[in-house]
Amino acid sequence: MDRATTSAASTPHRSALVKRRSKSKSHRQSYRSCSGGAASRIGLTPALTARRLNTSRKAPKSLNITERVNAEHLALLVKTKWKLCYATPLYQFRHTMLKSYARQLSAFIVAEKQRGLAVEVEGAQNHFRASFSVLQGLAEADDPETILIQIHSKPLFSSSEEPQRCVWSGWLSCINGNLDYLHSLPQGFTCLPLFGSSGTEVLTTLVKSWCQKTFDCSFGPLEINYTSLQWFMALLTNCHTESNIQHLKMIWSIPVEPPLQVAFTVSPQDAWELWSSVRTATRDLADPGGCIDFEEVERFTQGLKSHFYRHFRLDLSAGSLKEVSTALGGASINGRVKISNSRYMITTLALLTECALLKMPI
Amino acid sequence: MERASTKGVLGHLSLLETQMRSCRGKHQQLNRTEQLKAKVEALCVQKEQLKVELHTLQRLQKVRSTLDGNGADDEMDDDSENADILQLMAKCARLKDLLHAHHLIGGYDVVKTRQDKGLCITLTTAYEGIYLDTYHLEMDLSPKLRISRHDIPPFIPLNSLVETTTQTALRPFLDFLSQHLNAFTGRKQQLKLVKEQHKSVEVMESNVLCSVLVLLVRVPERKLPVLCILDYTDHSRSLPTGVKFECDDEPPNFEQWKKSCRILLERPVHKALITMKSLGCIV
Amino acid sequence: MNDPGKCLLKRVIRRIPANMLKTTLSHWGRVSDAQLQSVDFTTSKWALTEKLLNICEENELTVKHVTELEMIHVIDYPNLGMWYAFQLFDPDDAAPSVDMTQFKEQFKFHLSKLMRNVSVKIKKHTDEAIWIRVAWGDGFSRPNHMKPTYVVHHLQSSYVFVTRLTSKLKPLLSQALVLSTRYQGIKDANLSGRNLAALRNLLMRQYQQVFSTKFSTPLAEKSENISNPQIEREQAESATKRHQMACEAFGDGVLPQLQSAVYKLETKFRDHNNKTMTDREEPFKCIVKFTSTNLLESLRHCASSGIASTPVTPLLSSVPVKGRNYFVITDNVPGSSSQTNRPQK
Amino acid sequence: MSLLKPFSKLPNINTASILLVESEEHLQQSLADVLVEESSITVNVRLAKSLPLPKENDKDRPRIDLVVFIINLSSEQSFISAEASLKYLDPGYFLGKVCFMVTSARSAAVPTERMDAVRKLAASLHSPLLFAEHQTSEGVAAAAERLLGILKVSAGVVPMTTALYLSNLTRCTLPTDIEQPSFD
Repeated sequence: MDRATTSAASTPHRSALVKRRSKSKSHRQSYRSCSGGAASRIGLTPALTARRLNTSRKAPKSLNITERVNAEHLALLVKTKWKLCYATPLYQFRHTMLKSYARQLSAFIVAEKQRGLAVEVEGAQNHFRASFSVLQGLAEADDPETILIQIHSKPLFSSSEEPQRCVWSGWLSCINGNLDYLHSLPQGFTCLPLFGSSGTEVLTTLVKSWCQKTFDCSFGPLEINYTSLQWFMALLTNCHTESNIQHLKMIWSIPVEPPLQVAFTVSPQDAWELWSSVRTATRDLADPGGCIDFEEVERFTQGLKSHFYRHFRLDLSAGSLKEVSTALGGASINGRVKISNSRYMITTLALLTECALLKMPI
Repeated sequence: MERASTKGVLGHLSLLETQMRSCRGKHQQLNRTEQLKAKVEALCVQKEQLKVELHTLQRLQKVRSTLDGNGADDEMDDDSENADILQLMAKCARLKDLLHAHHLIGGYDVVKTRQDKGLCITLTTAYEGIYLDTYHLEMDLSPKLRISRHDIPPFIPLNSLVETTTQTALRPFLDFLSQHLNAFTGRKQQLKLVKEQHKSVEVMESNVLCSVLVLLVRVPERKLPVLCILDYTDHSRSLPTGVKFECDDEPPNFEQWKKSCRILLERPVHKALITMKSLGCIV
Repeated sequence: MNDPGKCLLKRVIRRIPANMLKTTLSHWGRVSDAQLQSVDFTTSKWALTEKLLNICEENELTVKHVTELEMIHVIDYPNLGMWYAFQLFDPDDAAPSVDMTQFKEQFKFHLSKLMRNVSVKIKKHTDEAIWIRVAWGDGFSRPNHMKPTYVVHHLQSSYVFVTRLTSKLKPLLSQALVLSTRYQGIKDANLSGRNLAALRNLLMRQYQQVFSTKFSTPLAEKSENISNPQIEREQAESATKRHQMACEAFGDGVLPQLQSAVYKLETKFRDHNNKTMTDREEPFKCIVKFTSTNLLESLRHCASSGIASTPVTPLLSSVPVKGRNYFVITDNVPGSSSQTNRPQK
Repeated sequence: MSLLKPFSKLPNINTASILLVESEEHLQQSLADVLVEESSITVNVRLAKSLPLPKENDKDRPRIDLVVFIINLSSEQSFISAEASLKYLDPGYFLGKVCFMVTSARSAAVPTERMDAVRKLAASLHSPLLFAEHQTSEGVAAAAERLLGILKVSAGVVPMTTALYLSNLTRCTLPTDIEQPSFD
């Protein structure tokens, strides 16, 4: 699928953007033909294979989104620990048909239950009701709105008037996703790459298989690798001036027999001072909103590792970073995330959206 | 090696590879003669080294004899420059023999460690000719003599021992410590032997330091139970310092108890019990 | 039997593994052999508990007897929570001659003086260890047998191991222990873990330490034995040296099972390519916690595999040497050795 | 500085020797056990944690025909120590007698930047980059098979081809757009 042909058909009002891109594309084609490298023979479409995590990004501004996002949704987002997956673009997804999706999902779950699939959640639950709603106020410029899916149910023998409890919640979102990629999607596809879920594994797989059937998309686990974890550390420490991170905790695992785990917790003020000491002199520290680039993040981690090495003569880079956490939130390598302060919700979700987009098949 | 799980081209390819590898695995016989030639060469080199060593040892023996018998050492002046090396080697050999002697009489061994910055002392303990536990003590020489690591149980008061003996005098400290450890091992061994050899005597109480021992013995008349309490207040000896007997009603004949006390004070407890049984003090 | 006795018995029966129940009950001795035969040990725990409750009613057993049963079980399965080590220091001259009966009377006397209704049970185990079970009752209520404190002490050794002691009751227990063992004081030995035997072996040095002796027995060579002449390890010599130093620092063979070590670091930040931080006055405060199923073996493997450089830094090697797994490291002591070092090296 | 030279010694007949450099010292042992079972030529395997190699066994070390750097991507130190060892190799080795083997490349926890760094290093040295799966015996056998192929060529027992020629075919190349700034 040569990308050049389809992008021309994108919506007209972005024509200015299209002209700029086509010029750079021709340049790339010429360069590729002369190098005749093995790459072209193996048919790698160069533009997308080279996608890497941004090497520099805006510092998180503390956006007070409490009035943009409805309080109850925000409370749910803040207090829960989410398990992340990536989702490929959804086909024929309409923000307007949420009601019917809710009905379809509820029917699907009940049908699966009839087929004897073990669906009990803390005791037998008979009656499931799924609900779809739009999570307003998170999306940036061109992002599609975030969708919140919740499943409510009532225990089997409970009396009728007892309220239904929410046993599972999940969301599909895209927070300032990469414009090139969003625009390169053909018609009818909505890109909500980041899928967070919290609840029993059975219900998660049910929701996923329903989405796969209905929107012809596929899901996969989203791990957060070492570079993203380092970004998390730097971004969260950078917020200390505005809201106290109380501690910066890193969990490393060292590959020895029996496996050794090192929990390295730094006091907030010291972590922040180390972070501001590694910021390159050109940045004026007064404006925390300035741009952060990855060298500074690496110097920050290197500083922490050398402090550790000075005491224990043990090089942490022989092991791997498993988890990073502060009072404002944390992330772990197996894709579990907790954002405990709404002010940095946007930045965190933006970073995670970027990680998810990296997983998009070409 | 059939594996159903691999589908597709790659799985098939690696299947073919493993079959091809297993069929050509015959072992090739290493060339026998080459091996033997190498062995012969190694042996010659070793013979050479042994000859040189023998020669130096003989010279050393001669120097040792002159050094010990401080006989006339005129015949040594012909090759004077390695005379002093041989002197040094002789002194060193003598010191080594001394250390070996210490090891033999159950004293202790001293070994240099950590590029001569540390000393490791091995204290062997024995009782009645049987070697029992060995304890180790690693000491740092640089800045000042300090115990850096040891495996001596905490109820042996190592620190008070260090303070009582002066810092510099290592030997008295080691003698004192070796005495303490040997006494402790002796008491522990005696307790073990009592439990093994004297089924009729019941050990009511003892402690980790084996400094208190309470035995329940039976007097021949009417199998009267008597509590025998041995105190080892002097922890550097394996014989009790005090013996007490407790009995519900009054002891039948006072004379016999005094004799038993004396026996228990002078002889190790498992031997003392044997004599007391033979004298009929206890059953 | 009153209610506390019943629910204590239920809990103890539930905890004792089914295959061990028969032996533990016979070891308890409060239930006659005939009654033991009449119990069918293959039924469910619930049925067993009911049957044993009736037997105890028959034998008019009180809650005191049930505590004996719990004690027998706890001595066999001591690892039911975190054990903390304390150290008695400055023995007075009568300390070496304290014997079991003296200690028992003194401890009960002093503890009941400090707190009115408290139930104490003291038992001597075969390995010379004294086990004390204390059920605390506050001012008015009867002792609560469901939350007992267990204390293990070897007479004449200066170490005491305690589990399930609330900080409120700690001063009372410490006071009673100090007075009954005739020491001047007691303090936290900065050693804690889930495995009682491991703490005891570490402090009593009953594990295989490695010293360079004259007739040094060859250390258990690492797993791979290069039988094949065609494979040659270039740096074999430095590998064995690393292995030797690792074993000298942490010990050889199976090591006492510590689960964690915690270091509170309050030292200045020093890094040659970060001048601003190095010139900073205040210390760089952080807490490092190592956790593993067997911490000492993990650290030994770090050193022998070269992940941790050898010779091993005193911070890590002082876990086995000083028998501690909690350190506060500051700069004022040269070589950043621990600030709260104990008098006994 | 003791440089390891590719042609400093005479090769012995029908033997090839390979040096496996791995800081974790984990995969190299299982690879060695498989390599020595090769029957068509006698294979000497030398194992090392890093370079330089100790001088004392210089004299009884056979001529090394192929140096393999094994890098475990899940640990940063593995790449750093391999890179640091390169300067102890005589430039003569970089004519097809060096190859890189990477393990746990598929684990998602590995940052893509580390993979790029290894690929750039291998491409800049014109040496092949092999991927190995070190946890299963089939993976190790397959990796050993690939190494054996390159070893035979660099030991000169394969007629009509030389190490340099083979390395031209198998050397690692960078996708052209890897240099471009990513995303916006």
